[in-house]
Amino acid sequence: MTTGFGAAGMLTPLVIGDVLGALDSVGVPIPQLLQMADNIAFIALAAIGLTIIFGMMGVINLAHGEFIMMGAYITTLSVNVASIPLPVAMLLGALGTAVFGAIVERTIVRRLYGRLLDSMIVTFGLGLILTQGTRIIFGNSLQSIGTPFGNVPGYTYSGYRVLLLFAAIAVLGAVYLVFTRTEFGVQARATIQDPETARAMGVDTDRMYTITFAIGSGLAGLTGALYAPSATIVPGMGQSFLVESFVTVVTGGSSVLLGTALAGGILGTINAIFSNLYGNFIGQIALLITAIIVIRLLPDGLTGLAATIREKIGERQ
Amino acid sequence: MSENRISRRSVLATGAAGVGAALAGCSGGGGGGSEGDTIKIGVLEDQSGNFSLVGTPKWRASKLAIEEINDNGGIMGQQIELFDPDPQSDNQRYQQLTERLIQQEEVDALWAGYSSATREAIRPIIDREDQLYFYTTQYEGGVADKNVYCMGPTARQQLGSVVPYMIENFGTDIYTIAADYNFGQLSADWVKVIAQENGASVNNEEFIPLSNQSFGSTISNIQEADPDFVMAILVGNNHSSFWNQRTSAGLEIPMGTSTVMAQGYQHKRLDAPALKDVYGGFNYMEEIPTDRNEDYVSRYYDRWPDAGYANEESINNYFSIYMYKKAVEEAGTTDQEAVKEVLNGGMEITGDRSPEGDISLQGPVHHMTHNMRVMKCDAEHNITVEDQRRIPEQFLSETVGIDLSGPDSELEEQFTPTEYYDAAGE
Amino acid sequence: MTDGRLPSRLDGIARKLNGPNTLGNSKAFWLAFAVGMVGMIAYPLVRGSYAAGQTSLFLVYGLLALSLSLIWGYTGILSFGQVAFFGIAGYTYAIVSLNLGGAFGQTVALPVAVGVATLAAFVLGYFMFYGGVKNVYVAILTLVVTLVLETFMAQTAGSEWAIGSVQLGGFNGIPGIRNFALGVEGASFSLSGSGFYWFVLTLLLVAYLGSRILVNSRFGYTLVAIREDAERTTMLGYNVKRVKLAVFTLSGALAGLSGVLYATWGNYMDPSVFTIVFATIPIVWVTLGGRESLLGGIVGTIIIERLRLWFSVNASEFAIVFVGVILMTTVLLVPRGILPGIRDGYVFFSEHGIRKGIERGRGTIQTRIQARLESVGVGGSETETPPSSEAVRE
Amino acid sequence: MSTPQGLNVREQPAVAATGSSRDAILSTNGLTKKFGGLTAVDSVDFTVDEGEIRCLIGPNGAGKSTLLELITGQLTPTDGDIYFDGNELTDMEPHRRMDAGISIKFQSPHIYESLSVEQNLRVPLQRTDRDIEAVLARTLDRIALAEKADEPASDLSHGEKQRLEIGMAVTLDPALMLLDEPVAGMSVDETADIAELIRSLHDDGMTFLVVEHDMEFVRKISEQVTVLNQGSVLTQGPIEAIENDEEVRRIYLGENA
Repeated sequence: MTTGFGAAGMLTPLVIGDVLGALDSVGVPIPQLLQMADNIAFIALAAIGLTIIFGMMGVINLAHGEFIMMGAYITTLSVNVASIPLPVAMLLGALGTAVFGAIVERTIVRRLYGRLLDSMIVTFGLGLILTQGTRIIFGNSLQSIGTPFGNVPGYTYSGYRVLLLFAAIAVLGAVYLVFTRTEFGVQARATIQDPETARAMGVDTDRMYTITFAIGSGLAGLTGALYAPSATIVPGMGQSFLVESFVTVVTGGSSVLLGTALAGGILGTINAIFSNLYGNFIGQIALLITAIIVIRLLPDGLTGLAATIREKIGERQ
Repeated sequence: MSENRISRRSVLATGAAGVGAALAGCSGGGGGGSEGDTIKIGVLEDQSGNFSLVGTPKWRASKLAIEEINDNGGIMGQQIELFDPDPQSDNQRYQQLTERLIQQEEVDALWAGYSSATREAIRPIIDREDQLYFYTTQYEGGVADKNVYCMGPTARQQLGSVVPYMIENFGTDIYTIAADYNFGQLSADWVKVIAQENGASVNNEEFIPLSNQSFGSTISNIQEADPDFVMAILVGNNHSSFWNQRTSAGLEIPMGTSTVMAQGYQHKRLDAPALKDVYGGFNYMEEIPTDRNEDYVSRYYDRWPDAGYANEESINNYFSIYMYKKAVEEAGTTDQEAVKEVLNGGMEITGDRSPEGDISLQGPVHHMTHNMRVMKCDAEHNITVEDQRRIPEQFLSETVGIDLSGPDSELEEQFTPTEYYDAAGE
Repeated sequence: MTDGRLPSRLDGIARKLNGPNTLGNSKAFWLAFAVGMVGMIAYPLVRGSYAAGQTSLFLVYGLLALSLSLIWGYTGILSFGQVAFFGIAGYTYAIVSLNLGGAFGQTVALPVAVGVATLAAFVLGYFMFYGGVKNVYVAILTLVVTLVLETFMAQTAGSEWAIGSVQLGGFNGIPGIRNFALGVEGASFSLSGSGFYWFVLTLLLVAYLGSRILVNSRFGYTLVAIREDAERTTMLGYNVKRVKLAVFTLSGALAGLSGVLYATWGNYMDPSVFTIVFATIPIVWVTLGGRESLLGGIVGTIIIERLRLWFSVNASEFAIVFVGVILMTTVLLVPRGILPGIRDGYVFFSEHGIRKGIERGRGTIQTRIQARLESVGVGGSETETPPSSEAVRE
Repeated sequence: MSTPQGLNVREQPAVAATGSSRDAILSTNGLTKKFGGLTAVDSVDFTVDEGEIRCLIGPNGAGKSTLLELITGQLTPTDGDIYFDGNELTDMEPHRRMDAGISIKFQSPHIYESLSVEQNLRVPLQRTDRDIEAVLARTLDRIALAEKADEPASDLSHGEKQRLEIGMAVTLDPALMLLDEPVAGMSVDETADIAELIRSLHDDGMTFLVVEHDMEFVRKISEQVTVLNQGSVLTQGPIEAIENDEEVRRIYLGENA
């Protein structure tokens, strides 16, 4: 499955290779840089779907990991069974999960707005059903699809993993545009801020919730789709995204986009640095400890810190 | 095709067992207990949860063996009654179910658990009840327990086959990456011990948390160190990501393993050439090209057409159930102490009962002498046997010097190499 | 429950046990409770030592659920960290008792282990509540702390990770913990099977009645006030942070006690007690049983654990699916939990009489179904509005 | 501004001149609060005299609620100090300020919905050493909820909830009572009830600081008014003077001067 992305896709690693070569010649530690990019992408992508659903709707979706798994499964099955080209299969993965998310919102989550903790339990139950249901239907694992692109020329680093950083940036950018520049985005935010008024102004608030939940789910599915070529496709695969995504949500704070981007950047960097220096275990502990410290020092998360910094700058002017 | 036949047969067998039980119940009156009308076997293998990928084949092979035995008249004319609840890869559940199978179902023999953690979780219960227990996973080694029979090869046996082969063929500079838990750490110790015995050295060692699934830094570290070969003792679903990542990163150093392919059949699940040039030290893979094995594999897939693989551990369940049958027949009773007595005297497992080839039980240490093979995976994910030797359990029998059939008959311990080798635990 | 015939001291105790903060205060409740207790006490005699041994695990879990009811149901602080204190106490008990050895060692280990868990809860609670961490962030912070413990304990396999003569054992945990014993050398008694069951049952009963007295006391009102409106309560002069810390610490101690009993039950302690699944399960027990009822959590625990065991024996691979379905349907259909549901039903029928009650119930169900049907239709329906994250975090 | 003298004995209401420090029970000194780039309260010097009912008015966003939250300690000031009854409050924790004699009724009803009316009142009372049953009976009577004492608070009407919350706040017998828009969303009758309640408490010697929009209501209860605009004190004085102040009319009442 290396041809699915076409010529442009094939060129990307080459371009990256050139850029890295230039950086290397001025003394930038390339392997560490690549590792950092990889970690940041992983954390941001793991969290984005969860952040939207939590930040916009106040629902903690404990089935988030299973939504990611669903995206990966749809993608992998599309490639393996229906021989659909990988990029299309990935889109299918995201769309399929979004549709599933919309159904879940309509039938289940809808009844639990304002009952944050109940929604956690119901989605936990849903997660159990999805994991085990997948196991019963598709068995203990799927044949994985190969990772496209090969390595970054000159470095032992998967070109595809590097590409994921660009995917993460693209996803964050798209989310930003959708929620700030489209009519849907404006209506959705109005609904979230003041549902009564929004309804009075003719916004179909029910629809807004459904679509927002579907977008969050779809992005979780997209994350699964993007990682499908480089991960092991098993029913429990979502679990490995869960910790990072939760940590990111609380570290990031209330602002969906800024929070995810900041938290992903900081946590990914810290994780990469400590992993490189002291091994993966310390890297993971450092990630969790950072999250604890951030929550302790900044109860409003990094978003709160950003506001404070703006305040400071404001004072100086 | 043959699935029908088998299932009809198994239905008949179950029916026969039921009728037999009912008749015996009439004539025997009360009775119960271990000298009942059927022989009760408990099999706790994970059909869901983290270990289901490797646990399900074990459950299937156990069921296959039991159905075959029942179809051929059972053990001493008694049918085997199977108790096989799903412990869901959950150690608390294992503890509950172990108690239940021992105390409520009063099983005559118990097979249970994939991970060492599970074994350690239920071992206190096993020892409290003096329950005959078979542990069939390949494992770190060193368990010397009067009630526990370890059917899988130990790390020393697995690594003892593959590490010397790798040193001979590729060189003496070794880089070990291992899962960061008991099994991985002890296996890494064994790599060091065996390397030293063969004039090589482990110059880099890296432990990977089980939750880790991103191997970027590991791969660049390996590339930087540029060893002659890597020993990759990776475990679990997350670690399976290593192979794709290694391939797409273009890391082409030969790798040895004792954990990949034979258990989680990564060479079947991952797209070729992810496992190219991986050499494993195993007692079994379903690709072993012997008539005996091919016959077994066809029986296995006839019974379980949806099965993904017949893994290394599953074969250990299969032969050990037959071994138990033989021991009961020799003892003439299912009385657990009498069966243990027979097993402690050692036993040869031959013919169809042991698809990996003839093997033998080392009675005094409750471990097996296995046919250890070095199996190579090529770029198309074809498996070939590169080397084959019978390797006995040596750590308990030679280094520590245990005799569970004699002076150490009350032992309930696990020994580790750190106490016996300077090279370990450095 | 003001029965004039009771001796005055008993009456005083009864008054302390009863109050608007607990669900069952009627004579009927206490009668049912007494009958239930007699049944529980007699259980090992009827079903034998093995069944008692299995059930005692549920009772041990019941203590854990009780600790969560106090902190979550009554004070409104959702903690995933109860299993952390549970695990810390279990590990501490293993380390201390195995190092000291003997019955005396075990006797000493019990208070030490509970003490360490209590201290851990105090430190974490101080860190959070005096640091302004609130609401859902408390939930996630406690979860993260629990996961840190899992990650840490899982990698302690090496021989360098030993405290005294006890290896921490990493992923494989610490085996060989003895059955519970109290006393000193030569004058001790060890508890297993039925004995252990009665011991745990007694502890659970004492903890339950103690918690009842607590929540019906002035302190209990303060807890409920904090749950309902922490800001209002602060502005009535209460030191909310301190009260939260006190309850969190107390519930940590209860969870710790549960952890010690757990370690002696399975003779084993491993990092799986710190996993996300085990951290979520107590929340499930308490939700299903009824979080605003102390007994609810305990009853929920016993029901769910029995079901889980039953399913894994009888439904093999479908077990987990069934558990998921039960969780979802209970939360959707009996949102307040089983015990409050029963209470509501009891009150409803005793107010309206059986026949009339059934008729009314049918009416309610019909209108609900109608509403459901409408809500499935396009638009027009009113749903509850989700609070924005601002509202969630106050 | 000088530091106020300690005045522990509450006297009969005395209509004091604005800015007089002798009778001030509460005063702020250069009090400032910024949110991000926005300055909500801008160096406010402001006093409430012992025994008065002072109303705080101003357009939306003038900083009235922020000022109250600074006084209760829900917010920490960016700059400036607050003095109450002779003590500096600025760094005191919120619950200690309540012990010191401040009490507040929030804008939207903050009551304990799942408790009964009586239990709601017991929550503040149980930590005082007052004669609980007597105070309880008197308060229930005063807020006209004696008949509903055993009903769950969630069943009360909006106006009743507002009265209940005032009742809860006054059981502590505060020296200074803060009310944040106590009649928002109330009917005419309910508004009259609240005005009556405030006046009767005032007759017992309680000092009030009331944030209010409803000028009708302000006229009913107040003697002294402070006008806040864009975070600063615009002007203050007796109600009649304020109502005739042209700048106030222009800014606050939206009339063209």
